[in-house]
Amino acid sequence: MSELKSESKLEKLLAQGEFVVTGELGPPKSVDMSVLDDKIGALNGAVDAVNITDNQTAIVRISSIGTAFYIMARGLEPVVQMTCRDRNRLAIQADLLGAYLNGARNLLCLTGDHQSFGNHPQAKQVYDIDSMQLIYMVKQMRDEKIFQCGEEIRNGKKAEIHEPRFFIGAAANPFADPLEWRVSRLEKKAAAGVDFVQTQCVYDMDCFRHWMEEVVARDLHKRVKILAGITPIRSLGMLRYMKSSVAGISIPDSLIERFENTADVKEEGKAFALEQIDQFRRMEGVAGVHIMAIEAEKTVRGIVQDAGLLPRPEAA
Amino acid sequence: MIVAEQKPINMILDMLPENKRVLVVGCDTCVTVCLAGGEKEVKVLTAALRMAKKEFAEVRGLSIERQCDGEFIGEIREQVARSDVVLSMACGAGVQMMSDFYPDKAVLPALNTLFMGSNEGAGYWLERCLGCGDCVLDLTAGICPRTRCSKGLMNGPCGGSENGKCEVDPENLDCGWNLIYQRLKSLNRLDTMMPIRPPQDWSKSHDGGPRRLIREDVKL
Amino acid sequence: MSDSIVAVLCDQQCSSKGPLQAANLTKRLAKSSTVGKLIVLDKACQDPEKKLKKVAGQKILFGGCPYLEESGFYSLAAEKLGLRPGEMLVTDVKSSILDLYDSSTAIEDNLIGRLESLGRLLADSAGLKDRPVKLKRNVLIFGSGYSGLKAALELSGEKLSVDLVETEDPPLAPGCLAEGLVCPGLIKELTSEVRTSEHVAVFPQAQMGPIQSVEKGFTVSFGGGELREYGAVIFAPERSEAPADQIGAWNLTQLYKRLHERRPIKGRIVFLLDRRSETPPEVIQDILIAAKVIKERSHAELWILLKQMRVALPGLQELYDTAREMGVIFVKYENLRLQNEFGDFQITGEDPQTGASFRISNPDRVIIPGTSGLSASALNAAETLGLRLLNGQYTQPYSLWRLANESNHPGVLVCGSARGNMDGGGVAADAASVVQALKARMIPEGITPVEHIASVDADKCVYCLTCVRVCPYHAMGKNIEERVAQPVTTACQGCGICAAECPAEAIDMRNLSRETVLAAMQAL
Amino acid sequence: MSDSILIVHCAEGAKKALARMTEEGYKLPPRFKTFELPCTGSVNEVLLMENLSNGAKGVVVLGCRKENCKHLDGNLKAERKVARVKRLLSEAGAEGRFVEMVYAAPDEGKRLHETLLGFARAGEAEGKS
Repeated sequence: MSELKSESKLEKLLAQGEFVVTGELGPPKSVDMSVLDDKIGALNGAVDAVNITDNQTAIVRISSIGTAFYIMARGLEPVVQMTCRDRNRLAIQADLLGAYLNGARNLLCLTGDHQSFGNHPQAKQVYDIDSMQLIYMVKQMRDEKIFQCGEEIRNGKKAEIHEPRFFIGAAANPFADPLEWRVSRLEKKAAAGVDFVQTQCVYDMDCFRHWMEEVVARDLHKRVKILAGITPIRSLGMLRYMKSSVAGISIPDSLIERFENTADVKEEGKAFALEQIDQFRRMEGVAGVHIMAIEAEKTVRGIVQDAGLLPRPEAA
Repeated sequence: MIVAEQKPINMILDMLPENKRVLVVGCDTCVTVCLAGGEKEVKVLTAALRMAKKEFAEVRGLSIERQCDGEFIGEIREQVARSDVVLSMACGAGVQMMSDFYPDKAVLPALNTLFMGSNEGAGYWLERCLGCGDCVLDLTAGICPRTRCSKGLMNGPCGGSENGKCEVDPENLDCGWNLIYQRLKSLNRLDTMMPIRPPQDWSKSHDGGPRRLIREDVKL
Repeated sequence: MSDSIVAVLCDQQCSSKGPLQAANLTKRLAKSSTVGKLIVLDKACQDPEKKLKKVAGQKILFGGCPYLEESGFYSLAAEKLGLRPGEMLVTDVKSSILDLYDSSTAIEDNLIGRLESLGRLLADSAGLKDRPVKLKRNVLIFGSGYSGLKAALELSGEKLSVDLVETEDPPLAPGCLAEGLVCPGLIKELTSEVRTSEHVAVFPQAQMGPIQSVEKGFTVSFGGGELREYGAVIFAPERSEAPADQIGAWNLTQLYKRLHERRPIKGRIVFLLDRRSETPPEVIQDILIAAKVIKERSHAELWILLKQMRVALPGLQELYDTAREMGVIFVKYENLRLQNEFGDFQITGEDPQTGASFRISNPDRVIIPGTSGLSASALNAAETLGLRLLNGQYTQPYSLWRLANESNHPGVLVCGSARGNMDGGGVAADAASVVQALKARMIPEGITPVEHIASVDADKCVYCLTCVRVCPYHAMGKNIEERVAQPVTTACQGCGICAAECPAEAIDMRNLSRETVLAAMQAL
Repeated sequence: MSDSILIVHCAEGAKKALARMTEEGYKLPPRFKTFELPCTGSVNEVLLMENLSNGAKGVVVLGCRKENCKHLDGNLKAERKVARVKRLLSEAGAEGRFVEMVYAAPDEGKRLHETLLGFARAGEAEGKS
């Protein structure tokens, strides 16, 4: 086992060769803690780490870092999501120091949804740096112990260096265009220093398999842990909406047909998720799954249970 | 060229003081070419103000070569002196030059200045340059990622690129990075997309404060 | 020439109004700044030469009834008085002034306003001094089908040199030879004639770029970047028929092919017309000819089902009668239904005139004409050349005011299939009419620019190219050296669209400048 | 502001439609003035606005039937100009003035007459209210 880069439990489990399961938690839009507590209850013990989204789809919510502290206090390991939309390089680095200080160890570097999709479409976007540059910046902070500007991370010339050490994640989308460049984009992220990626939710297994084959052919799975994305299907409307209106998601017609011809869409959705987990476990290069049950965190435990992935392992 | 569009007349009327003498001044350069503030538009706006519900003591119109150059602004000193308000149909640069020159007059903008862009055919203009002060077009097949990508990304397309279009407007907006990718591919230069581009030096853009260009070689 | 305008009005009371109060009008016109003199003529149509001799050489504003214009009176008068275009303006006074208003007291006011208004236009106009431009004496023909070949031969007979361009293979008449639609013997004859003609050069599989209007005709770029100049262009591309919309049905192309190959067509044959849209008369004519051939060759039972039954072409009635005599069954239908149950095919409908319903059981063949239009490659070519398409199909805009073979490039004529669905005879006639139009353009005297030609004020032009983009005739070009827009005077049709769109107000129409027009409108 | 209504018509189909209208005996009140241009495509916003600001009650742009413009689409170009001027007038709050686009074929004398009189009536109603 190679030397660990951080104190992250997620990193340890992956290093141990466990098939990891991560979940996702969208912070609420108010400081009503009961909602948050319900979600925490649903995910606690069902997954190894939980992504906390950062103003997802550009809608204002409790901050990712603030929520991360809250769930850590309740025994969950967070993956802090960090987008480039709302902060410049100063704010991002400052927030990372703060997050690390309070115990966050996993970071997911994202570009972030365009503000026009959210509830403040008039906002000025930042995009001072992009996700690739963010990955590289966090890696530099950890491995070269410097800020983006090149200064060392210490309080004074004679002070000791104390750098934040994050387990660096990113997103990967095998389904967006130009399709044939998507593996190269992952390669670029690997070169920038990413440790793990979570993919866009998979519905088109052929397309995903094709992407994975190319990933394996380039040995990228040895440099980057790949967690395949799953969003359980809860309704036909959701499936159709994603096909027609969400960019970068591929949904084959055969899947829509399958769900059109089923009596209980929710049950079928769970069955499909289980089939997928089964296929991912047998697929070379896939190190785990990332279950994005958006506003349906309750369903996660059942899926993980039925997939035979409970109880979750402990880090050695 | 600088592309601009006219403000709705009711908004122009809101900012004009009543019963004053108004001078509408067009600009014969960029805003003429983008059909927003040339001689023709001066006449249209002048006629509209004369007919407007708000009363003015007088509305006259004229157009000068360039409102971003004092040489030409100075030529209309007399006409400006005979009016109370100057309604400039130039870009923001022209409006400001005009008010610098005539500090005792109210100088008001009749246009919204939009972007630096190209004419893509009759009635269609497209933003093509951000004026970031740090051109990378040599690396991106002559297509500006900062302008043509909705997020101004520097390291390739995000996950919102579908069928060559940007998720921000999948009907009408090309994905800038897809354009770059396709062009680099046809030039057999895809390798230029692989190196990680470092964060941009935004100090060369407006973030470094209002930019000035001083060239010793052409100074008097 | 004196500056003052002479107004001449005809006062023959052909219209219902009373005589013009000439003295009164003259008195009121005396205040006019533009009209210096008023002459009221009795019966202007009868030899005005003598009466107007005194004012010869002055600008004349002439008003009378529409008859004067129709009879060519004005051009005759202008000629006799030695007036060039721009020195005389005519107006249809009788219908547009005297008849337009119901209040007789208002007539005088309106007449004065009208004279004043037109007087201003005339005062500021200039006599045309343009020299006619001689076009280059060579022609480019795109397409080597029947009409292209026919036109090439006719033009070569006029000692005009012709470049014949074909994009497909073989280099001459590929479509005709492939389909065998037009009599192959004739095609062979035409192709061999073209091959031996010293005036026709054939360019096989040529790649062409956009056509550009220039003073002496057009420039066309070819594949290798070569730029050639022509006096005129004929666009005679390939046509194709869409397949019939019913499975198992034939379209006319398929039918002709079988007829041409002399393969038997027997049994119960149904021509089903007006399925999607009204069938044009020439198609009905085609069908009747085909029906006649089928009847002559076999004992077929022929039905022709129509919804519209328009009889418009001369000779169609005759054919129709003949066909009836042959025993072809004509039925006019409504509420048509096609039913196919396990191979049992039924056509049922009602005759709206008699109210009787009819049923055709198990026809051996249904023939449904498909919509006919330019082939995909021909449409592509039209787009490349910069020709405007009508309904995405044909290059000749449907307009009452345009000549039948004009494209939106003045001097680029369209021919044959580019003008729609035509039978063989129609194509031949079309080729001939194109050649006529072209000869008229290339007369030795050359062509004179139209009166209201666009002119660009170089000082005001900002070279934004708006005019170049909006001109429907591609008649506005760039003067690269002077960096201003420059009209191609032989292509400009004087519509004034460029002047209206120019953001710098740099374009004026000759004899119709914007100041004059506004002043004239104010005079009303 | 006078009560005159200026009809700017093209020299092709619209001219013939006007002639047909008078031939058929339909008459216009004297407040209507007509002016001929080669094509309605040569009408622009300046021409419409200056006529209105110089006192005309309304301007009617009278062109050929839509697909029948001699100059391909001059009439459609005019329609877009008319639409813009309508918007400008309403934004400026220029009450009581109007601009309209009318298409007419040479066989539509009666319809044209009704349409034109309609504008005059609408204008009067507005004036009274």
